[in-house]
Amino acid sequence: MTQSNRIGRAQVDFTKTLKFSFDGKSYAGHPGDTLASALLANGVRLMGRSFKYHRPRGPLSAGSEEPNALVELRSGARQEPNTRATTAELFDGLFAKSQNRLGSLKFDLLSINDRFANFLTAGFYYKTFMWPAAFWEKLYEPIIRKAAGLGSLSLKDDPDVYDKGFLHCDLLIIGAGPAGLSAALTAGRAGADVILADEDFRMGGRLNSETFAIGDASGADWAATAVAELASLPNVRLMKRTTVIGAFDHGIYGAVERVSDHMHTPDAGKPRQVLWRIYTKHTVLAAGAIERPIAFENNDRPGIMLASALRTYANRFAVAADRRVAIFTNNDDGHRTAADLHARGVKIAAVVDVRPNAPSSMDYEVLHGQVVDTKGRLGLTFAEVKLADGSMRTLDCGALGLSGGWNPNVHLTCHQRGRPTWNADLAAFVPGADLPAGMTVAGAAQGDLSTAGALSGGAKAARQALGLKGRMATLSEAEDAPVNITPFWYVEGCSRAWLDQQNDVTVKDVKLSHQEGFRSVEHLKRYTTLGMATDQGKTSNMGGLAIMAELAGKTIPEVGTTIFRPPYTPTAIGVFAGRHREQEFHPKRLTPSHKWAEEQGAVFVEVGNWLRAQWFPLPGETTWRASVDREVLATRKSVGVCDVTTLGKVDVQGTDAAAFLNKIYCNGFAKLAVGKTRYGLMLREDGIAMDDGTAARLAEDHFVVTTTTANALPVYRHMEFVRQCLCPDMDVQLISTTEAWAQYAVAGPNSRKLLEKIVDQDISNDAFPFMACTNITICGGLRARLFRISFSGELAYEIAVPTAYGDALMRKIIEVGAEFDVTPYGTEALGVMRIEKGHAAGNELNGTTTAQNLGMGRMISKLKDSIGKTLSQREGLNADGDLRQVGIKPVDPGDPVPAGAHLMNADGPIDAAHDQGYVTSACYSPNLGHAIALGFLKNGSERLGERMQLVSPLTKVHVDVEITSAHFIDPEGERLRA
Amino acid sequence: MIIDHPLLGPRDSAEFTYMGDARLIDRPDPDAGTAAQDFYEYGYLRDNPAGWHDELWFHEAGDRSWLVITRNTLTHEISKVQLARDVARSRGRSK
Amino acid sequence: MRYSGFKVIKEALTGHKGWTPAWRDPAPQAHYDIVIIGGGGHGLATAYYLAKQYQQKRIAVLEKGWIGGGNVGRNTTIIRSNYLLDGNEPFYEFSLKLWEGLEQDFNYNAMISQRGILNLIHSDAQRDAFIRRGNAMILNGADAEMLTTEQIKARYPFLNTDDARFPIKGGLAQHRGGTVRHDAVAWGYARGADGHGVDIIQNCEVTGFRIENGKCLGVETSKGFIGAGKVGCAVAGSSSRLMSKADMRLPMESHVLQAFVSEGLKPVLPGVVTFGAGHFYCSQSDKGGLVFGGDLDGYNSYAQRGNLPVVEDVCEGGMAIFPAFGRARLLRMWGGIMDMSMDGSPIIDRTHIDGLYFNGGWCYGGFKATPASGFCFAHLLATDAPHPTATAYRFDRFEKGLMIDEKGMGNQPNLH
Amino acid sequence: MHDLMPITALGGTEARIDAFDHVTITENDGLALASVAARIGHEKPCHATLKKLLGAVPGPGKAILHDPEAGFWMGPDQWMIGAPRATHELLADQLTTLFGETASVTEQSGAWVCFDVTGPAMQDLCERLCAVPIRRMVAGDAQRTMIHQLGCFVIRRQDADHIRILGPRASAGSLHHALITAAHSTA
Repeated sequence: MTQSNRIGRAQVDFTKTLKFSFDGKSYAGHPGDTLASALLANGVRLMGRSFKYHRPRGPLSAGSEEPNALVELRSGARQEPNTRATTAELFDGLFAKSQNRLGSLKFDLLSINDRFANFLTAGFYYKTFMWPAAFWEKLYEPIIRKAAGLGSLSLKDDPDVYDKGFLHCDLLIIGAGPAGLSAALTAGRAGADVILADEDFRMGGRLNSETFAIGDASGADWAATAVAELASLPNVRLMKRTTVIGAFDHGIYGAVERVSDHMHTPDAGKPRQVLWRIYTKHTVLAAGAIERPIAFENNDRPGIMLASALRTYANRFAVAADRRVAIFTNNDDGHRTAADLHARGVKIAAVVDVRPNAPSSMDYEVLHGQVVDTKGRLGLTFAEVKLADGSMRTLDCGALGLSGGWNPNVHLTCHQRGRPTWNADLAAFVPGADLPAGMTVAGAAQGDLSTAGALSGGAKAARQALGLKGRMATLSEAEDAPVNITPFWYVEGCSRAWLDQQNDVTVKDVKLSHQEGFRSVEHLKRYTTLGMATDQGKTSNMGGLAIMAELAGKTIPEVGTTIFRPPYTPTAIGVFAGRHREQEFHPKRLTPSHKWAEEQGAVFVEVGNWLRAQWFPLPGETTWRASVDREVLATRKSVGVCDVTTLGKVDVQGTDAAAFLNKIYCNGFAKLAVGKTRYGLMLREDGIAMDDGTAARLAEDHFVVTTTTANALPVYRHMEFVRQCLCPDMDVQLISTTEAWAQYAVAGPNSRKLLEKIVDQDISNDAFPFMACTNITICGGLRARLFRISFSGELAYEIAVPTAYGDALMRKIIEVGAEFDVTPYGTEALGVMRIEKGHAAGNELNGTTTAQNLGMGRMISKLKDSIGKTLSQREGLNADGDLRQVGIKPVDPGDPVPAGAHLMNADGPIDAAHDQGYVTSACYSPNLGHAIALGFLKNGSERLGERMQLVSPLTKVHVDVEITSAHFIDPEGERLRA
Repeated sequence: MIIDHPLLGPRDSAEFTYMGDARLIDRPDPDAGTAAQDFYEYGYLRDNPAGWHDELWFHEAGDRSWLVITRNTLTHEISKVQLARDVARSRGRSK
Repeated sequence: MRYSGFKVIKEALTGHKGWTPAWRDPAPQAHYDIVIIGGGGHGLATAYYLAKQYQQKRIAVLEKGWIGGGNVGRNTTIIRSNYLLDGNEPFYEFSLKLWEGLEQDFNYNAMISQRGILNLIHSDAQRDAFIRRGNAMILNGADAEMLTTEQIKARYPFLNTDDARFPIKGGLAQHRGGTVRHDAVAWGYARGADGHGVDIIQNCEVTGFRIENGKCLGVETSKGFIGAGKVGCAVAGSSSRLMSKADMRLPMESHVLQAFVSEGLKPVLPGVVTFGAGHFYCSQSDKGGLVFGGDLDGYNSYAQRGNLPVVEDVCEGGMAIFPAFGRARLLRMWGGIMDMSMDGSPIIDRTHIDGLYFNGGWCYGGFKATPASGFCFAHLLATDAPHPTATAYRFDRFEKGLMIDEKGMGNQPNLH
Repeated sequence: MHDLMPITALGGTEARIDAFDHVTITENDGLALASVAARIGHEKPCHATLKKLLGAVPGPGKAILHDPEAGFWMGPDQWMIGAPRATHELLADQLTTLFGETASVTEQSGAWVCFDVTGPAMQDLCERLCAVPIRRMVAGDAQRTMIHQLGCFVIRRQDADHIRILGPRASAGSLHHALITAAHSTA
């Protein structure tokens, strides 16, 4: 098909031709076209189907407020549903499909819904589909879901990348129309840091769509010149294709720059879109205004659009929506459209004006009356006009322009719950008083609808925002037509007259909503779905409000308006995520021995953001259990080594360091000798166990505190809270050293022998007994720290060196440990050994357990105050029969004792009411040859030896178990002290 | 939101971690006869005003200062930002 | 008027002239036996069950704005009973059972859709915790099933199981969980309550309580004094503001929780999916929008709007498990005021003031609780004794150390 | 002398360099670091020693680019001191001696990965990484902020085209990845 509807020249580049396809048919367009303008140029008016009735639909607008012309853009993994043809920039090879249809766009089988419109009125579904109950999920809902929705996702992973960025400026200007450009020139020339953002791919706003001049240049040329000057200013950042989506607190704005959407595919390494977080002191909102339609019977046919859109297609894109055009208006602006189209040789069937005092014209017929109905199955063919004298006229036209007046784009002024106010002269809502801090509004967005008004308003706003003094530069002469409008919302007696064209909300639905008592604006919106379509009611809300006001006998401001919420236009979920998706969702933390562990073929596990070696499989080991059992046995038999760097470490120094630890730990630290380490239990102020670890006293005024891996951050935060907020005068300084030191546990009967080959000093049992700690050197001079602490229950040490040397130390340990068959072990073996030893860990310290539950009640020192002490004494936390940590083993050694299973009395009923406790941690003990577990049991300490049922209905486990001490191995702790 | 850090100037609130009512600075005397009741109220009861609220924020991704911020919970407007350590001292906290 | 398929057809053929208002718009009377403050889901449900279940008379619901305008109209519509603790699970299971018969009960289609909820598991420790939870659910008579990664992949083939930062190691499913058309819940209860004679009074703000020697005699409102035998407060995020008028300080903070909906899309998500390693959960509405959310913004707020960092955080979680959602567009974001309690669990109890009763502290679990909350509050108001499934929701549990802390986060509301 | 060979934060035996037309990203493995925190009641002498060491006391958000020791402000009464590792392997010990009882000194050499970002597009790259107002920062400004969810220090070394980024060492790989992808997307 040729571009039969091209008329004259405009801002498209006819020297280049772009091929594209829509619903399998190929067409030609030009750079500067949108998909909609190019389709109209090719005589295509039908572009979509409505949501509910599947009525044929063409573009209503030429911008981002478009409710109708939504398509699936691109194909394969890049398929993008609900894309507005009116903003989709044309590129060579563009591929688009129509959506929300069953069959072809021309013969959509679901248009049958339109026949049943009487049944599918507002809220009909609340009143039926209830019988029989089961049928909702089984029958009704699946049908509804399938019919509902608009476009479809490819369900393939989005192949494009998204970026984020951060910008700072003195003045953010939103919208590059006459007001925005004028503001930018004023601020830019004054040397302020300015960002000018516009959602369009060509700056200039309405100036690109109008024919009138500014000074002696055309509006479009004036805009181009202004943009060129701004581009030359180093302090001005021009951001086209950038939509400011939200006004957030304290001058933070979200903006999405469409970097690559106008290309077939993004360049290598380049993002599709960037989410900018803009920090600004002041903002000028110059977002313009949106024309509104008029409601009358069958006002939704392809070819019926906003008059200003007709003008945009003609003046900017050199496209006539059709060769025969009629206009229906209640204000002078509609006549401007007729004049512009006439000038481009389009036949004006007539301008229908509701006003008795409508201006007349030499060039076309002006009728005083109303359009009352239209014809044309897939596109407008005739418009029925009722004249003021009651006679009827039929207009032969393929396009009908509606001009119901203009709504200022107050959207962003409402993002912080500001309420717009009513302006009777414009018959529209304008920005209210409660704007986001730092925001001024200018131009049409403020209700200043003339070009001259926009130019001066923009300049004034910029001067006001920046506090510029001196007299204002003189502005070029521009159109300054007064607004002359008679409010007119809908044609009397119409019923199937569309307000929300996408959601198929008609005047009839609003009336029904009122009839059924849904009379507040929010009820109206929610009951009829008016304004809840992808255009967020930009072209539909006002009509609904006006009708509701009339029905309720109120004024429109009395009825009020709904709140506009971010984003300004629908925004890809991908761009909000930026790079943080899939593997990059969170950063990774690698331990100092990671590289070495990889070489050993270790299997890694996520712990928080850390990757830790879970076990080290050897050739021939077919199951993880085989590896873990070997690691455990080898460690307990000779010696094993494990990277424990991930444990949080906090350096605590100062003359009050000991007093400080006394405050944060429930047990005492004041008397801990230098060179000694002590286990510490930290409570939250509510008396619940928060974390545990060790504190090593390296000097009178210097401790090293360790935390669990998971709690490193919250514990550090808590320590700073106590230091700064509770004990501000304590001489204590804190700093995290978690990553400064590579720390390895060396455990097993031969651990001392192994370390003696590395450390440069005597670590015999006498010289360096259990719980000793010291600064040492190793391998002939490298500074290191040695702690004699044990998680495994064996003779064990933890040795730390500066992180950079961690890799070398691990290799050294393996090298010198060869003669003892030193075995690297991972977190699984670590877990097995601590369960065998009965040490509590994350599964036990689950945020609800007390020191009492853990059997550590006596640790809470009575001699001093500590965080959590007082509230830990509440009766509910000290009741008889409370949970106590116990050991659990199966009666039949072959049985499992799964974590998460619940304990029930032997022969007792199995239900929640008789729940006795639960298993927190479980494993297979290669030393004992059967499964073992730790758990919490009511009155547990009194029930050792008792037989119970262990049930996990979820995983179909039901076994007999025996309650034992939590210390399965070496309960006296002889090995530790060996 | 933007928090005007008394030492560092305007910073994005995303760098901070929130804890809540600044009364958490006023930890009761554990030796008072009413300690049990005092700590219950301290730990659990809040004014939770709709309006101006003194609250604790921790500059987690910044200088690790705890701040007392006076913020309006209806509008999010911030009228005052102080170092919590100074506030604590001014309220008589010491060691 | 009773709604039925027949009625719909009849009206369709006769121009819908016969539809009457879903509820009356009465002027307040001078005195009621029971006044419920708060025309949200919980308040309206309370009135409905007071009238229908407990045959109470002369009941009014006072709403400062338009009914259903609070959290019942701004949540992510999920229902479930997958709780861990004894204090909670029986209550939420009771609620789920009430949901299952609700539409027939109040003759309104709230589109209750039990399409299932799935909690993804990413670590062994998480699996242990979910097994304990699943067992607690089953032991309390609820349904729960452990799904393997393969079973999950079969249902959600586009779920990122290959290149995930936090690999999916299975999931805990509750097939009876699902979603509900949230506004319809408020409207259904309102219409049902109205049908049983309850006065629903909108645009009537309570400005104070009239309390004389320890007894509450009624409420001062923007429409004058309204006397009451008993006053029940169910105002969610506004609880602290309201109860301060009775000189009460609550174990509660009000926080903003944002929620999000995408443009309409053809069906992709059959059920509700929650991402255990990030802050993201998602379902798809019957209209086709992806409805999703995540964490609180984290600071006290009554503003009913949030900020950008949480929006990004939530979408990052979404893209971590559903990279296919990247090209779906976020259509609208909004915020609700959550009455975050000190242990993450609610309060349904008498106050120390005679005749004044309280229902609140729902955190962001309020919607799913609506029927049981209304039922149990009605039970308390009618009988002065707690309903058997709500005995743990007492004011004094914090003083006594009997917290119901599902998350184990302690007395820090924004972490629950 | 010991025979333990250190590796770089990115796990190499030598520092990594990624050169693009518009920026160069260099892993700086040559830094010894230690934090210094003034003891309560000893602020004055501590400041005096800092002044002696650096020529001035870095105020909030500031760094002193002094040679061989440089330093920047970390928090109230707390600073990070850096020096070439070749000459200052035992920086923390040296500082402990220097400050005596007036300050708490903690070795930090192993805790950080350091990247030098240089080149004409340094500012564009920085804008994709973090919220610091890079175009308003001058040489000697030092801000702690979030990059790729990681708490990092961003130090402007030169007005023209050089920032130094200190990030948590365990996440060196993730941080490096973020820098490289930002470099590609600003190319």
